[in-house]
Amino acid sequence: MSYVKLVVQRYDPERDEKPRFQEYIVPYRKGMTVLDAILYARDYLDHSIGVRFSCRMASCGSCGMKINGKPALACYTQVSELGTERIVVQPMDNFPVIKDLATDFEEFFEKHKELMPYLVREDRAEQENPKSEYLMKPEELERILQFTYCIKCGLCYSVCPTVGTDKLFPGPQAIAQAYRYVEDVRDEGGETRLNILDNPHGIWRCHFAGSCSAVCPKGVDPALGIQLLRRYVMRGKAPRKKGEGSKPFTK
Amino acid sequence: MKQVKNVSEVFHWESQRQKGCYFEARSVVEVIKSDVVIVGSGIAGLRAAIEAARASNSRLEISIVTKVQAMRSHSVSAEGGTAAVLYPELGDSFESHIFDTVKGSDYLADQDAVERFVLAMPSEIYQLEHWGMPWSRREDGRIAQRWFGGYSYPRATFAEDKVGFFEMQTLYDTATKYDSIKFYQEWFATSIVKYQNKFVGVTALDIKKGDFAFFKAKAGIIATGGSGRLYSFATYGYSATPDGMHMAYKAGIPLKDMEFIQFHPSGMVPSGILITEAARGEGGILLNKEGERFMKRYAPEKLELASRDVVSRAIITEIEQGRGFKDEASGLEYVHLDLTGIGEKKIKERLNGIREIALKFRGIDIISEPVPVRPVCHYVMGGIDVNIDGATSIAGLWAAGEAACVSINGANRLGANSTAECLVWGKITGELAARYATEKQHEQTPWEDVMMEEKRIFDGILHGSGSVNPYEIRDNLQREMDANAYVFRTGDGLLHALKRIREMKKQDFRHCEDKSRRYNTNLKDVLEVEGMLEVAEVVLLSALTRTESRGAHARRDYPNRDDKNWLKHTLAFRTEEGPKLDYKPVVITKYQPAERHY
Amino acid sequence: MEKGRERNRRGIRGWFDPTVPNNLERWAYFFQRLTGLGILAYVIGHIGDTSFFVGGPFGTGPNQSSWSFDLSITENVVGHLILIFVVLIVTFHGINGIRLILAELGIMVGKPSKIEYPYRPSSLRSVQRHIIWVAIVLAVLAAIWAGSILFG
Amino acid sequence: MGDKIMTERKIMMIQYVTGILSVFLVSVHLLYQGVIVPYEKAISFSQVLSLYRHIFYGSMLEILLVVILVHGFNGLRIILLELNQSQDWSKAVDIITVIATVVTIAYGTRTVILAVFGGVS
Ligand SMILES: Cc1cc2nc3c(=O)[nH]c(=O)nc-3n(C[C@H](O)[C@H](O)[C@H](O)COP(=O)(O)OP(=O)(O)OC[C@H]3O[C@@H](n4cnc5c(N)ncnc54)[C@H](O)[C@@H]3O)c2cc1C
Ligand code: HEM
Ligand code: SF4
Ligand code: F3S
Ligand code: FES
Repeated sequence: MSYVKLVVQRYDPERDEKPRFQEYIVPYRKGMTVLDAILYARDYLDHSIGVRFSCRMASCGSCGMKINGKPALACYTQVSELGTERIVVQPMDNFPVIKDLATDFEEFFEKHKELMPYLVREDRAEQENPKSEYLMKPEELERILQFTYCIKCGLCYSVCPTVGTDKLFPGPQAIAQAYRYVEDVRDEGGETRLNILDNPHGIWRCHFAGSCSAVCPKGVDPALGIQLLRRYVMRGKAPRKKGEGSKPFTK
Repeated sequence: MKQVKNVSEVFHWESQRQKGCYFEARSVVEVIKSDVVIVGSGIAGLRAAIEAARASNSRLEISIVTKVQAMRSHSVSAEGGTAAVLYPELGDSFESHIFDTVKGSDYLADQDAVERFVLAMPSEIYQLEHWGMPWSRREDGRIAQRWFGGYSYPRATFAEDKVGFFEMQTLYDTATKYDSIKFYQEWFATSIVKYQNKFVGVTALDIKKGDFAFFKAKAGIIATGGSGRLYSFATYGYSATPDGMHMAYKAGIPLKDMEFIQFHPSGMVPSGILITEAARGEGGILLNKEGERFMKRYAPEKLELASRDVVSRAIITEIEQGRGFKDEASGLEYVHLDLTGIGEKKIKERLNGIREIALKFRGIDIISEPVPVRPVCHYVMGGIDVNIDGATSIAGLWAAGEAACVSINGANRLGANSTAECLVWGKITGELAARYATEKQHEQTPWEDVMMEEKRIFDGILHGSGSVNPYEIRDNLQREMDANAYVFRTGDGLLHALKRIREMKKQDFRHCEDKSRRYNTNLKDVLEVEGMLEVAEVVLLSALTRTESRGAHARRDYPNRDDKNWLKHTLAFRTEEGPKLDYKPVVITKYQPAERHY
Repeated sequence: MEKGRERNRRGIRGWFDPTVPNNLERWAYFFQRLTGLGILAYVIGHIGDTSFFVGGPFGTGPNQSSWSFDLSITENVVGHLILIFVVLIVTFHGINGIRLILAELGIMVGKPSKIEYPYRPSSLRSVQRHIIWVAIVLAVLAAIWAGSILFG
Repeated sequence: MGDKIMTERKIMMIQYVTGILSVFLVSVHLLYQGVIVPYEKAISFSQVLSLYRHIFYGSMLEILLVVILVHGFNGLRIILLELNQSQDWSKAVDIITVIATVVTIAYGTRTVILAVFGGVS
């Protein structure tokens, strides 16, 4: 393979009636990622391609898109692994398109925020002026660790069938993060989060389609987090009450 | 869109004409008013925002202007650790951390700043922990630490090998707790606006919609990170361009010590993606083509864990003497970083992230195969000149993080000290800016400056014309830097590069092919390239002028350190003709310069 | 930015998405919906149909001729095929439903662990996925059995 | 929605419980329609009548009716709720599904009652 045919879905909602596809011929080199290919086209063939990227190493979550129809990170997809000469890139579904491949995350971030993604504690004085760490055993850390890998790339959000129709559903990313905090032995805000989630457009609208976990590039397994969290919601009881979070280390 | 804007004042040309101002009567500039404006949402920017919100009891409005979505900042890439003295009872001490840092800096660090930094760090680690940071733990539930290069105690606090990522996550998530913090994501700041040397605000471009706005504020903090994308072989994300430094430079603040650029020993070939120093901290070794553990010839005591400048020079020396490997596709030469001795269990436990990276990007499983590495641009020690409080020479304006140069890093930073610095000075500047904003009133706005900036961007660039591809300029610039301002430098090479950069500056690249307003990254990139050229000029001139070798700045033609003439910080001021250099003394308290051995 | 194409939501068409790799659960999700609605439609029809046992909407008690009339409409090849189909989807929906109930209460979906690259989500590897196959196989068997009874 | 009578949690509990009950009831019902009783006989007037009038089977049919309809219409409600999120729609969906459930149950129950207590003709 000496070149790839990169087909980019172009769409500027302000100017275009509807999306169209544009093809670019990009020279191939070994180890080239789809992001590399797009950037080559952007730098040398057409400066107007709208695309979001930053870290190029799958840790910032910027570059989620549909590559040959499959949702993936562009910087994390090798051209060689696709096995096709023609690569079609499109923006993720379920996100409004800003331009071309760049999508709007407002709603996604808002939902993340609504589920209180931070430690909630009674001991405010200690929390804001720490003298030591809250104790946490390695095995307790392990219970939440995989969920902390989430890079907020939105790929899960783009494939979830419920998100596709229900705009109030928080989506896999936000709920999985809620689980990460509810399950954290240092956290005491579980009950509040459970109450937020227990509504007609809340956690129950996940039907365990599992697509979120299937596309997550970081192994977060949001579907797992959601189901485990649902157990607490069903019981109406968080694993810890106010004041029951793990205690700071003392000599 | 849900974004709530505090548009308390929409500036219109007619209202200004009544006030007797003069300018072209065609623009409408939105004014977004708040108390503190923070440019940059990396570790430093977010830490500053949270501190400002806390210090003011949420009474101040804080805007974060950031050119990427907040949590996509370059800081997410930091892997290895954050240094702090947590276990004095086990043998660590503040003294030791201070000394290691000063020694690592090749005695160019300001020692009062280092001391302040070291003392402040432990509570920063605990603070992050209390906000939810998933630090890796010891069996007894306390925070774990590991070895890092240049230290005499394992004091790199870590969370697997995704330290920066987790720190960003914790800070971002915690920042959502404060309603007084408003994020302006994908807004590209273009200039600092001042009035009689007092800070008035920053101008910025909304990349998403193409609008231009003036962020008026009483206090400002520049936390725009490093400028590693001056090089193409870099560990940095593509967003790490020196915009913030350039803004400050244009506003009359000098850039300090810009010749000192850190080359990390282990950038994976060919992408430049970082293999963290923790890989060596956990027991990884460097081998040349002959299978020799060559570090024993360069740093007999610390071996692979000598400071980064030392290890990088060793690798390049090996390569130059023909004991390196060659990557056919990219033409890059390298040595092997061999992690196979660490063992599968420990790798999976502590180096999971880089295992993933090596597997995915290079098809190498570090459990059983060595990784090809070579020195890679990784950090800029220099930056916006600030004092020990992070204050710039403009009243009401601070700078923090990699963009600033308080100078705890001197001529060479130790690993794990940078995320730490971002935290400490994020907090300090956040608090000071909040206090300042509480006491002061808004300054008068020099509208001409704002309008000129608007004109420069829209008339000059968006609607401008030109024949040279700005991306080509960027690539050429990076090529010059890669070739001539790398691990070893020579006067000739630096001079050549400087000339080339000055030629490029004159070239006709300031234009956009993409004339649309929405998500016009073309426009943003041209603005970035402009800044890169000017900052690269500073780097090259500072390096050319410093006729000694110190820390990361290794001159072939001046191989020795020269404390008599060069134990001082470089300052570069902007003039019409290019940078004008000046110098200022290093603060030395306890530790007299001595020769370094590792 | 909330209107029309710009919004880019997948809508009902997104229920069915065969493109997501390694995602049998997505198929199960789609068919659970479809079969649920199908059964509901059948049940409503069935309630109408059985009311002829008591003479239809205006009947007053068990009525032999009304019932015969009803059977004369439902007892034919098409009616039997419908019945077989209903057995098929009820069996699938029921067994898959049990799987969902358990999974949605956190049972059989695996548990969080220290994950390793390449990532293979535990929820998509655990027992629950096998039950989808069980549901499919049993549904087919049940349908065959029903067929043998109705046509045999 | 401050005027919620039921939390979604309870509604889903009902959905699950009715689901599980349906498995048993539907199985028994199907078994009696062709396995325990041969199909031809099962649909005969006399057999149907005797089953309706069998105290356990008759009440089972009534329970099955309620259980399935509550489950089925709640399932429909779930699907409809996901299609549109305006307050009006939600309210309308809630009301309509409840009414539909009640009406269908009432109609089915009428069949059961008439079959058990009505005069045979
Ligand atoms: C691969 C890698 C690994 C590292 N590992 C470690 C480590 O293990 N330990 C350690 O201590 N350090 C490490 N470092 C260094 C450390 O990560 C950085 O120095 C630090 O993260 C810098 O943070 P910051 O907050 O200053 O800026 P950044 O995180 O770089 O953030 C810059 C911010 O400024 C914004 N910005 C820039 N320009 C503009 C503009 N014009 N307008 C608006 N916003 C703008 C960006 O959007 C971004 O939000 C590592 C660095 C790299 C490259
Ligand atoms: C046989 C035993 C049954 C079991 C174990 C069962 C179980 C379930 C479960 C667990 C769900 C929820 C799925 C989810 O949360 O996504 C569900 C949904 C549904 N069920 Fe059943 N069910 C059964 C029978 C029926 C019957 C007889 C009907 C028809 C009247 C029916 C109609 C529905 C409908 C319409 C849905 C909604 C589908 C959706 O939300 O995707 N079910 N069922
Ligand atoms: S859960 Fe996975 S797919 Fe979803 S946003 Fe996080 S990293 Fe991306
Ligand atoms: S794809 Fe959606 S339906 Fe649930 S399991 Fe994942 S959130
Ligand atoms: S560019 Fe950061 S995830 Fe792809």
